[in-house]
Amino acid sequence: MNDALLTSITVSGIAILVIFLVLTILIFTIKLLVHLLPYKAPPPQPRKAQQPPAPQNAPSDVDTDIAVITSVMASHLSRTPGNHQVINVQSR
Amino acid sequence: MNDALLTSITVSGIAILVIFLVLTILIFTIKLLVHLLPYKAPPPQPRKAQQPPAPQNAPSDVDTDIAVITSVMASHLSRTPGNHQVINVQSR
Amino acid sequence: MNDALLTSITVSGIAILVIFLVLTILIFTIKLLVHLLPYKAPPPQPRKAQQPPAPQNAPSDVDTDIAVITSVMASHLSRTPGNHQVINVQSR
Amino acid sequence: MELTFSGAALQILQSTGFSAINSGQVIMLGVACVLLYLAIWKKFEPLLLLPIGFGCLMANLPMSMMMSTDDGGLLNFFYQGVKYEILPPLIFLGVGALTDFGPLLANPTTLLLGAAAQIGVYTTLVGAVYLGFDLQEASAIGIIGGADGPTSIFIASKLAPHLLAPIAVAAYSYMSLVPLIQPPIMRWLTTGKERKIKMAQLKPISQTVKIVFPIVVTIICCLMLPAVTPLLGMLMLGNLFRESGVTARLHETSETHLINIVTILLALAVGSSMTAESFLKLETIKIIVLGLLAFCMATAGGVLFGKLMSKLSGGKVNPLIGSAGVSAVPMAARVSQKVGAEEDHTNFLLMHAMGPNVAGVIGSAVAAGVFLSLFGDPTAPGPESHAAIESVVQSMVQR
Amino acid sequence: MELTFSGAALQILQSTGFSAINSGQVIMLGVACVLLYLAIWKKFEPLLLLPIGFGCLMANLPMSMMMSTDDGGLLNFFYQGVKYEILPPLIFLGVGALTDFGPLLANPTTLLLGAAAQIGVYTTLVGAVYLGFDLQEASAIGIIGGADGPTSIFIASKLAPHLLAPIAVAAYSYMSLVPLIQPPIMRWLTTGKERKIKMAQLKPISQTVKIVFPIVVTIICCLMLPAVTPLLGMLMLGNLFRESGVTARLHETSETHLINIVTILLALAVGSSMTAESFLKLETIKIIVLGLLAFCMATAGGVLFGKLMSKLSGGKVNPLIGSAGVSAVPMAARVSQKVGAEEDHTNFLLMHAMGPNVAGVIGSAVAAGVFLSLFGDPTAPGPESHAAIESVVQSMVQR
Amino acid sequence: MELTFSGAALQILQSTGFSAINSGQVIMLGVACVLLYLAIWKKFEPLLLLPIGFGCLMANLPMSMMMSTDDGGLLNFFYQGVKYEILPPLIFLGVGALTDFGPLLANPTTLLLGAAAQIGVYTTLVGAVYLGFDLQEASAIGIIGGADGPTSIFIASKLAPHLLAPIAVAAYSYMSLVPLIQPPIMRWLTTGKERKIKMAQLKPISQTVKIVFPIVVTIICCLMLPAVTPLLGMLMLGNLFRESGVTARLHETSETHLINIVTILLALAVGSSMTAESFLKLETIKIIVLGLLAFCMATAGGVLFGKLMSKLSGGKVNPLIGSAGVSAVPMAARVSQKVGAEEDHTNFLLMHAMGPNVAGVIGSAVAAGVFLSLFGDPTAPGPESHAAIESVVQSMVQR
Ligand code: NA
Ligand code: NA
Ligand code: NA
Repeated sequence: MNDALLTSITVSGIAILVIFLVLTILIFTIKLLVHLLPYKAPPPQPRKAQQPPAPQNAPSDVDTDIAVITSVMASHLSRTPGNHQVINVQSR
Repeated sequence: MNDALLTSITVSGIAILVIFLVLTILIFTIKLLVHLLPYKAPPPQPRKAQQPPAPQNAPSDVDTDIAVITSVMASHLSRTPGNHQVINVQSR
Repeated sequence: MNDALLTSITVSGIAILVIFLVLTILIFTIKLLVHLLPYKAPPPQPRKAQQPPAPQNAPSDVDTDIAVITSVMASHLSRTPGNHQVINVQSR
Repeated sequence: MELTFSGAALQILQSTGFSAINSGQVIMLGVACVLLYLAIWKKFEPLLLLPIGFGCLMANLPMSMMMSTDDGGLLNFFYQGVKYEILPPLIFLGVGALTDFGPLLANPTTLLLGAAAQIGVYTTLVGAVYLGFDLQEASAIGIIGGADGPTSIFIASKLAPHLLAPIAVAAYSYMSLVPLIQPPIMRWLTTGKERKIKMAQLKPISQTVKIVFPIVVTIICCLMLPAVTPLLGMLMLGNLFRESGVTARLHETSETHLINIVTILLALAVGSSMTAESFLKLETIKIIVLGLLAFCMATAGGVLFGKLMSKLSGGKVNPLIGSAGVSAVPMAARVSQKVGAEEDHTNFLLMHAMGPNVAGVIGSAVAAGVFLSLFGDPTAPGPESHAAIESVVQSMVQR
Repeated sequence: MELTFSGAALQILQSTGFSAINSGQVIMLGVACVLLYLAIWKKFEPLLLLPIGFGCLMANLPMSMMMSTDDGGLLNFFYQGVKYEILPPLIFLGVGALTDFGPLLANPTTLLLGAAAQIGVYTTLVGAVYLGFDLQEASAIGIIGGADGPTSIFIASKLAPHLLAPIAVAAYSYMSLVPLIQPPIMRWLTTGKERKIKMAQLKPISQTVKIVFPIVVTIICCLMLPAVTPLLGMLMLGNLFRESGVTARLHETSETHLINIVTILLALAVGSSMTAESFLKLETIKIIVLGLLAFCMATAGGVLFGKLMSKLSGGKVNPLIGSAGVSAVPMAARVSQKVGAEEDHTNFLLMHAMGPNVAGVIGSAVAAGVFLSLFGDPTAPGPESHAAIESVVQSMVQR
Repeated sequence: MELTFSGAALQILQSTGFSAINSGQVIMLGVACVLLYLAIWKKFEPLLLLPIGFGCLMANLPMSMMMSTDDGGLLNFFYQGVKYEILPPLIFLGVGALTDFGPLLANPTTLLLGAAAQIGVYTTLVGAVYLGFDLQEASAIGIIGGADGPTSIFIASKLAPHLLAPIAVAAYSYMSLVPLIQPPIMRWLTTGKERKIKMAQLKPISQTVKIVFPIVVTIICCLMLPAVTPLLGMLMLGNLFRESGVTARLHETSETHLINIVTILLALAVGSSMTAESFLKLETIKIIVLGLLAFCMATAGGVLFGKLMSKLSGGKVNPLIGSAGVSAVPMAARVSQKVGAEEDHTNFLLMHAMGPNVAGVIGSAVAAGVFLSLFGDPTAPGPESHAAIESVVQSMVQR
């Protein structure tokens, strides 16, 4: 067996060790991450269906949306915003 | 107060003047444009709903559309264009 | 008539000959291609409507699709794939 | 302090464009506004003429560093893509992805109409030489008659870069004017009987032929005219993306966002080359006149060859489809349809005219290839072959 | 063999980044993670700060060749687009395509609010000079108060490239903080009565005016301040794509995939310039402080000028729309709406605030143009005009 | 005149490609047609092999100036993006945006299968050295076993640019052959009982972990192997665009039009390097044989390591998922599913195989990083660290 071949085998050995080392470190990092940040099931979906009737949830965002829509409509209809009112907006 | 500071104040003063000058020129240009090219309300939409029945409007475009569709259909059905007729095309 | 003009006429003559030569070669190539690879009408569409009931057609693809869907659903529902079964998948 | 303040303000005023603007730039700003007007309100090829016009506007604002010759300026960077002929082939990739060669394949003899319409290129070449342009310039001007923007830009940037701006503007403007320029010529050269000819239904073409076609065209045409490979090869690659059915992602990108991005860069670059020095000269007017001649002669050449084909085929070919050979896809084909329908509204020439129409694209690419073979940069298509041609041309010139 | 094997492994270990990392890089990795945290979980301008943070992360991994100064490195290539000022104008093309100048056209006097908000730029300029920066650096820092990322990057890369990283980060961070920074200042400077003012309905604008506007703005502003053409011209071209109605393809590409691609390249390039040497120094802290000052003063300037306009117009203008003059579209306008609605929830200021909001974009571009006229590269806006300005500035300095 | 006319025509004929074409080019045109055939009718990675084949076609039309080595030619410009390693990282940005690392995070030990499949890289490395390639060339050939096109192109352009064309073609061809190459090996190395093993349901992963993962991978892997940052960093940035949920625009562009545009440029550039001189030599055949060896050994390595994991876990791991460790996403995972379903059609391995499948992408990037650390350009990863490695390697060689 010549030198080049021996070198290539040495290089391969080192490289395999490095790869397994790096990926093993990754494995333990992932396990740590999953342990520290466990999956939490989202609150059951059906409950969400009951939310829209309660208009007090997240008032700021809905308020902004209403403002945007009212302004745009007023601008579009060439009327004063006070002349019409957008009551409620449901998010998608 | 040192020289650099004085210079910076001078520069600021000049710059503010230039900005207000440029934007004031823009304001009067816009006012002129709006005056020269006033907004004209588009003809009320309902009238458009009555148009499709009257096929004589914009005959050239519709004719071309019909020609396109007839040719493509003839090509697709492997028949002569004369064998079938596209009567009318409504634009979107 | 000066030399440049004569040259330009000569060039034009050559160029027209070359263009007609090249495009004539293309014409015969196309005719050959169309002759060698004639158009075959696809099997009539209605027959396809009868295919879906026969589930033994192309089993490998449908099987893979079912596998994909089952796995993803199992993963989504956090259940074992064995707990539910996807019977059949119709391609679009 | 008061004094310096007002003095500085005066200096600022002197550093504005107002102090540096010259009459040439004022006129070019007017030209830019005319181009924008034509693009926006007359819908003259707006995808090209709007950014060309805006590029011209920016380039002619003094000290804006937006001329194609301003080293380090923004539009100078985009202009490199024209100078090194990168952008036109990418446009052609998108054009290929948008083009259906089916009607051409169903009636391949219409390729001859795409060849005949190049007659406009050559009458213009002779005319341009007559008006004092040299052979390279005359070739670049002649190619306006090919009615292909990217081809015109490609050839002009190679053979006559100093005429790029007027050639590009003339090419795109006349392409928009096809519906005005062509009909009178078509009516004048044909009889009512000819215009009434109904053509036989096109035969369907197998998908395999549609896939093999772009590969075969590339091999044949680029073997015969190697210099046209960047244009024709990319056109055919785009068409292969379309027809192969296995590269939907690449097809979609080529015909939408890639061609759009390249169009913005190309058009701004062309606009940035519209400086007073390059545009406001007698040559521009000559080019505009020659461009009109080119379009008229191309239309006539196509129609007359159509009449010949009509005769030879025993009246199976409507000569009106010949005018579509100028390319200007799909406008020229629509003009054929329209003029035919004026005579007989049950005559549907559109599909038949699409054959010569796309043939015109190939035809002007081939014409461009011939010019590049004859007059192209000596280093480009191999030095020894060029030297051979040069000796021939010189021998012709010295005769 | 055993020995060599372990020796080689040791060598590999020494060639890792662990052996080469220094404390500055460790701190910068922390800064990168803070930026990523702010972008992802606090939603601070995530389209920019996420790739900036990730670029910073990669640049500070030792020997990764990802610094903006690593010749031949990947991010060094992207950085050329910042260095040669190609990417910010392309971002502005997309911004123009996304912007509706309608509310500004309906109430053009709000342009003055966009001018008044630039007061933040100049107080910061003076403050920066006071803290020891030279005039060019101080200008680049001041422009943070313009609340326009691409403008800040454009000016910084031209006048103070060594401060690009902290200026870009400060500009985008404070833009995200507009909803926190502005309301207290707005409430402090206005009375409840002023905040309750309802403004008259905006008049509709003809489409022709919307089309002519970008052309006219380009001509007027770029004639007066030529150096700002790459930014302002491209902004207006994008808007012309939008309003002309004939270039839907180019409009769509400009406002989606083109601006997205350019954003990725630009943000990575900016991130790659965040090296320990360029970022971990006293200047960065000064810039962060000055940036906050700039935003506060800009808000105050807008609101105070709004109060003046309110007085002069006899109470027809709500001064709260003045704060929207900082740009930061559309966040600043939403803040005006929100603070107004706190006082009277039937008061809809949003549309009215959009006028000064887009005016702020033009305002800071004009401010940038003034700086470039005064301090720009001498070769850029014409040597003789620059020399004139230089002599004025020097005479002012030497006084 | 007659004479000159025919003489000129003769000269034109001599200037065509027909006169200049050599046998090598004719053979390469045949190779191009084979690639196009495989891409279009056999659906071998058509998104890459179709434009590679067409690029090869154009490059081998004589005098077309479309070779990667033709200065100023169109494809030479695109080739700069390969030469300077700009395009492969941008492809990886898109790949990251398209990749879901969820299954890997749910079962992180499958990363070891992605490591084990790299055994194919190293057996091929040794085999290539045995066949006479030097270490750098052998590394580039070995990485074919990583089954990652962009990684292969990146490494080849860095370590053995003269072998780029055959390596790229072999990599993409064998990736397409995964469904043919892998199943017999998988069946041969496993028992029926092993193939029937059903694996436990994957646990769900919190979105926060999915967001933190790309950041952590970048820091850890690029600290340990800095030279791989352009590839791995961009892969992870693309994934962060996807998972962060705040950069939907950038995510969409990365995974659609940006990756498509880059694919067109990259594939044409690779095709343009397929000249007769670079492709028609004994090395190409060796590379094709070695590439097949690489794929077979990678599959075997993955399956055998899967058997080991199956033993150690007490039969909880189906060894068939090991073969997916070669990457070739998602084909290799589908092969695992299919071979498993042959034995028991109620066994759903697909999701479980996606873990090692995406692990294979990381694995071959890491393998590439090791090669770059050992053999990369001395100026790239810092001269002193490289010198250290070089001395080690030389000491090993001289032993
Ligand atoms: Na043509
Ligand atoms: Na602003
Ligand atoms: Na792999």
